[in-house]
Amino acid sequence: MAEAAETDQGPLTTIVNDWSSDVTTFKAVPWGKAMMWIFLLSDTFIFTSFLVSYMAVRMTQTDAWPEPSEVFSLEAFGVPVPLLLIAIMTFILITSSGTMAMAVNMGYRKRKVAVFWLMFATALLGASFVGMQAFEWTKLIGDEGVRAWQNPMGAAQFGSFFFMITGFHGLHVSAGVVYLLIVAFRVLRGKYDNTSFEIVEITGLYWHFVDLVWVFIFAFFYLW
Amino acid sequence: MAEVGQQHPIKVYFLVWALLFVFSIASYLVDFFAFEGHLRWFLIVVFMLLKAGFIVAVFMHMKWERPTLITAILVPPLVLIVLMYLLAYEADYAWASRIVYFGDVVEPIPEPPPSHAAVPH
Amino acid sequence: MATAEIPYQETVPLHHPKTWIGKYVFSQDHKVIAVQYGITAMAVGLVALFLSDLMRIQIAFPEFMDWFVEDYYYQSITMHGMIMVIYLLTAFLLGAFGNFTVPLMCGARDMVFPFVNMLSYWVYLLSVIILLLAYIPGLGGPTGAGWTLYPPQTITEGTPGADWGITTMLASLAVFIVAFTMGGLNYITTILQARTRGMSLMRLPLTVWGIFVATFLGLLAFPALFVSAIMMILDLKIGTSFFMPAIVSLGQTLAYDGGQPLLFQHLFWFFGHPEVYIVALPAFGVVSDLISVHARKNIFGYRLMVWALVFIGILSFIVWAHHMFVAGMHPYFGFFFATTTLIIAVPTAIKVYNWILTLWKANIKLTVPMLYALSFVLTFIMGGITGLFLGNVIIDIPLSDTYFVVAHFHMVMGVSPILAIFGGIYHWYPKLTGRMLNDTLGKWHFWITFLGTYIIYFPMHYLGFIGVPRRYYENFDSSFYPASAQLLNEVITYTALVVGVAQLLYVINLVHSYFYGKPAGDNPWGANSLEWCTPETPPGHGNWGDRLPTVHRWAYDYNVPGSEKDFIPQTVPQGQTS
Amino acid sequence: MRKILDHHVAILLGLVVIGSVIFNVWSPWQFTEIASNWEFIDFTVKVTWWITGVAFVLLGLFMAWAIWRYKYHESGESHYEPEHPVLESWLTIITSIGVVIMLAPGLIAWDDYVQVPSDAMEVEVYGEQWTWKFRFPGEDGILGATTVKKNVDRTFDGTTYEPNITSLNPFGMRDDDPHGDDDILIASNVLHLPLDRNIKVVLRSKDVLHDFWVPEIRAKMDMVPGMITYFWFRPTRTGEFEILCAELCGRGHHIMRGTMYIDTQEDFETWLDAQVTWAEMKAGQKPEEPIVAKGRQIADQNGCFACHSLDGTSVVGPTWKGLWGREITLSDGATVIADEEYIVESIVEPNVKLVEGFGSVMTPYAFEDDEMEALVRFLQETAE
Repeated sequence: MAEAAETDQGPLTTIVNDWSSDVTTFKAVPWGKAMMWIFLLSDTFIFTSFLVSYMAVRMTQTDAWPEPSEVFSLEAFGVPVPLLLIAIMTFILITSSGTMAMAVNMGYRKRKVAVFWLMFATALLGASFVGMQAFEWTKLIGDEGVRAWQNPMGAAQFGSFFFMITGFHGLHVSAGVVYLLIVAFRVLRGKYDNTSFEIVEITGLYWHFVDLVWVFIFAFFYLW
Repeated sequence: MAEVGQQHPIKVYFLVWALLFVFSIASYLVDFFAFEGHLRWFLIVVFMLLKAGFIVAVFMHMKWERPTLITAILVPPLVLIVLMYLLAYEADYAWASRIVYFGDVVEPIPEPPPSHAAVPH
Repeated sequence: MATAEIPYQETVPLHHPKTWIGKYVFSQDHKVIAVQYGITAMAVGLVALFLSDLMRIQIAFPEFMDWFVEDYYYQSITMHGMIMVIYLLTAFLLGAFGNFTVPLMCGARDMVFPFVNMLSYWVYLLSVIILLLAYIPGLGGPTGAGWTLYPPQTITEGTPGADWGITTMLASLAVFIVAFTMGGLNYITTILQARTRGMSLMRLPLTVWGIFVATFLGLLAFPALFVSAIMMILDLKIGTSFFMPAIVSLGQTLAYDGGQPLLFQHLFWFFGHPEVYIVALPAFGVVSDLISVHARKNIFGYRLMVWALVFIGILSFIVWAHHMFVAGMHPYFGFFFATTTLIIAVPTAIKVYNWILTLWKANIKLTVPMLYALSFVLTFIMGGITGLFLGNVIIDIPLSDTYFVVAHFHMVMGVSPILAIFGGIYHWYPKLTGRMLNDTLGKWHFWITFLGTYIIYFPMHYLGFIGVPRRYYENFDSSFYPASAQLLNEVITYTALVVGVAQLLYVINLVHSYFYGKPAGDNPWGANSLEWCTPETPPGHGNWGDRLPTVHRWAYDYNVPGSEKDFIPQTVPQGQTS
Repeated sequence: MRKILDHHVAILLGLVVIGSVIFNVWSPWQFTEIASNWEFIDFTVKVTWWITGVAFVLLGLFMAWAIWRYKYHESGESHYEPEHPVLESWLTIITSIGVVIMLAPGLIAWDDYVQVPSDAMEVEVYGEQWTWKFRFPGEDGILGATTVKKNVDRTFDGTTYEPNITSLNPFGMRDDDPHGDDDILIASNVLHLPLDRNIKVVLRSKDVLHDFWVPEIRAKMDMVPGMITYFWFRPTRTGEFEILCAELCGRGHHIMRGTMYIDTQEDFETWLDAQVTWAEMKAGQKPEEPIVAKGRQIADQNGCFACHSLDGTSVVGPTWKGLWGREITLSDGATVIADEEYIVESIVEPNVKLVEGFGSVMTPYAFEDDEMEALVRFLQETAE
């Protein structure tokens, strides 16, 4: 499989050649990265199963489904703004994805101090996302009386799915924060100086996936 | 953009970063201006897919991977579309049976709690 | 096809464990992990076997065991089913065979992430322990909801173990899925990224192909079970209503409202049908290899065999609701799912044809592993054709939830994979231990098991024709059963007891031969695939010494015209014959 | 003899195949005699049976023959031929044709199965752990709507509701649906249906999954709580048939049986006329003293009626009808008068003095004094 001939091939030829070659199928993909991709594929099925269940139950429901933009509105300067907190959370997560992408880029250039600070910033943004989520939960439970098993505004499943899906996503974010911090400090200590910085990219894949899931939750839960 | 990206990745990152903000604001505006019905759903899905696509393609470097990896990761989730479609189809059926046989009525969207009554809609 | 790509494994040093515990307990060696998986799976399997014999006694001789009340019966069917499907078959075929064969057959030193692989086993052990916790007295026993765990009955008071029993079951499943994911990611990555020189996917033995496709199915199907387990635990413990509509359970109106029980069934079978193939595909692979090696002939139509595996794997995700034809789902789904299900029959039939055509003009050595493989083909044909009954929506209507279904799935995913497992153990035991298993014991065990299970399950289909419903604690007081059906039932029970006890022969054989078996040598069967080319037997840590082997041909060069021996191992260059 | 021993594997495998065929031919265990219009199901089974049966015999015997013919010889050589595309294509095509032949009648029959004829008479089958009830739509031909809960009220502090399925309203009829008034309620597990009429069976469950199944009818369908399912059939012969539950529904699954009689039209109408409508049932319910009503409510809320009936039938526990003041025989042979003392004792320590013929399955209940008094009063009223 000569790399030079690459550009002349159509994608289909590349696919066929790669699958029929020896040693590796995903050329130039380290083990860890391949494994993370496959794991994310599996995780995609988990989140999709959650979201599809949410769809099925909501569509079967005859009780009223609350209007999310009203439930999740927040007062700013005395005016209630719909989905204000969610908007901020979304922007935070996107920003963290940006810093993470930069960290991966710096990793390729082996600038480990930059990598450390960018990953650290990503982790901080992630932690603040979880914090805001906690705030949102508190508000929903305390001010609106929504519980996982009841909802004064209508169908109980509104709360059930909200807490379950955002909770599961929040767990992913929290785990990601821990993961980021561990890798960041290892990078700083020079653990990967003599090998490659692929671990940064792998961590990045996970983090972007968490962001990706939020894109879908945002669309289906808060806007639909 | 793809060619530029491979030579100046950092610039592409900033560009995508900005685009993600734009799409988020756009989907937020869909809600703010209270589009309803199919137009609303269409816009939400379009912006969602655009955001997801950019994250996967650029931030997750899918754009620069070989087609082998791209197809291996992106093709299997297609079966989930079958699951989604069929469950949606069936949900309507079960919903109808609740309306017809249990006399359930479609409840109006409830009043929001008093503190949020003045949401523009 | 040999390329200049150097296998990454050859460039990284391997750290050998220093202590006994590091070597045999918390071992990261795929072969030790395989044995750990195998022993644990067989141990729980024996528990499930014991439960099945209790159930058989109850069905045929209701007066015999007064203490065996309804609750025990329903708990036994549940535990028997779940243990056999998940904790024995899935764990054994992927955990034990997968771990043992994948690195050896791909020419890898070990799994790509040995530490994660080790964790996989210990987490699996944890899931088994959690599962068995339900038997602690005072917790109300395990759940009696049937292995399909359909809500609402799973978590309502009318079902035994509706509190702790179901909790431990769901928790155990969730933990098992974590364990499987850790192992499965390893198998897939090893197969895709850590093969040796010259080992293209199309030169892999079918065993690895079966395990590869099955693992992939597992990674994509178990999420649905994971999600439904979480949702059901929430329904039970904090009172959400995902699967629970408003119901009146034993006179009490429960607080649940608006949930959809069918959603659980869809999620469960979205996992459950691929699960059938997670069990079947590795068995297909193992049997293909056994038949080819012992018939001294290349497997017929290798490429079609591979594509059939892949095609079955893909299709298995869009046939799930054929388990739900009478579940009350949307009526039109019947058309779609009957069609997709019967389409799956085509690649499956092709596999059967190819096994049989491999025998044609072969030179068949009737060794004990070959006997298991041949009987697998026969039981699988039986299970497959009864599947055509149940997959065809309208025939499923009278037959579903009868003993026909019980007979069908025991034939196709109980007996068949178990026979493949027995054959596989017999085949690889010499490589694993350096000693042969005892042939006499093996033959006795084989004939009792094969003929016994056939006598159990073949007539059982006819009970289904009469209309005997499954999962009935007491059966034979209905007016439309002929009295002779009870006699048939008793015959089945006697046979089941004999077969149950006969499994001890295999255990004895495994233990006895470990110490006193005939020394095997490196390649007792004259097989081609890479695991028989290791420099030592049993293979040491790292499998291959300093340099990984180089592969020059596929694994099925038996009786190639012009060669002096009747087999040419994969490491022999093209043009040479030995 | 030598040869037989040499080839015992081939012979035994062949015998398994032939034995299966012989078993099938001689087996007295076949489908029960059909009693509905679904002969087409039996026909489809036959088609599948023949195609798969021939395939099984051919494949099995070919395998046995190959094992005999190509048994290992030291000097033997197998034929090296990795692929045979022509043969493989033919096998694929033949299999596909077989599959189509089996599938086509199946789909046609299914199309018939899911489309209920417009003249079908509706009957509701109502499943509960572990017995059956039935409901006919009455004169207006429409089944009244039902509900499990009424007056559902959601507030910040929680959701409250009143049970709608109680001993006074065992079918959970909705108050606000006038279609329900003329519905004919059959509160026992005996169903009568007329011969030669298309019948749409509407399936409803109040607790868990059940499955209404009469083997001679062939048709079955699960009943799913929270929604309605259905199937239809036309009875083609009169007689008595057993109703089974075909979906695991808890520890009493195997006792969930019933009886279905297929009658001539006149017999059926005679029987139906003797049954009560919902309006009649409501009218027959006398207003109760507050304390008795309270006792009934307590019994309802604690699920007593799941095991103790009010109409004289024995379910899991003894019926309460005529219980009060009667002399009853205990499981140890002693007798006792069912007075207040015995009743209270049996509620608090239910398994000490068991009535003869019943198992020790009841869990102890503790009530406040006034609740216990109300319950006892209710039992006393019920007996009369």
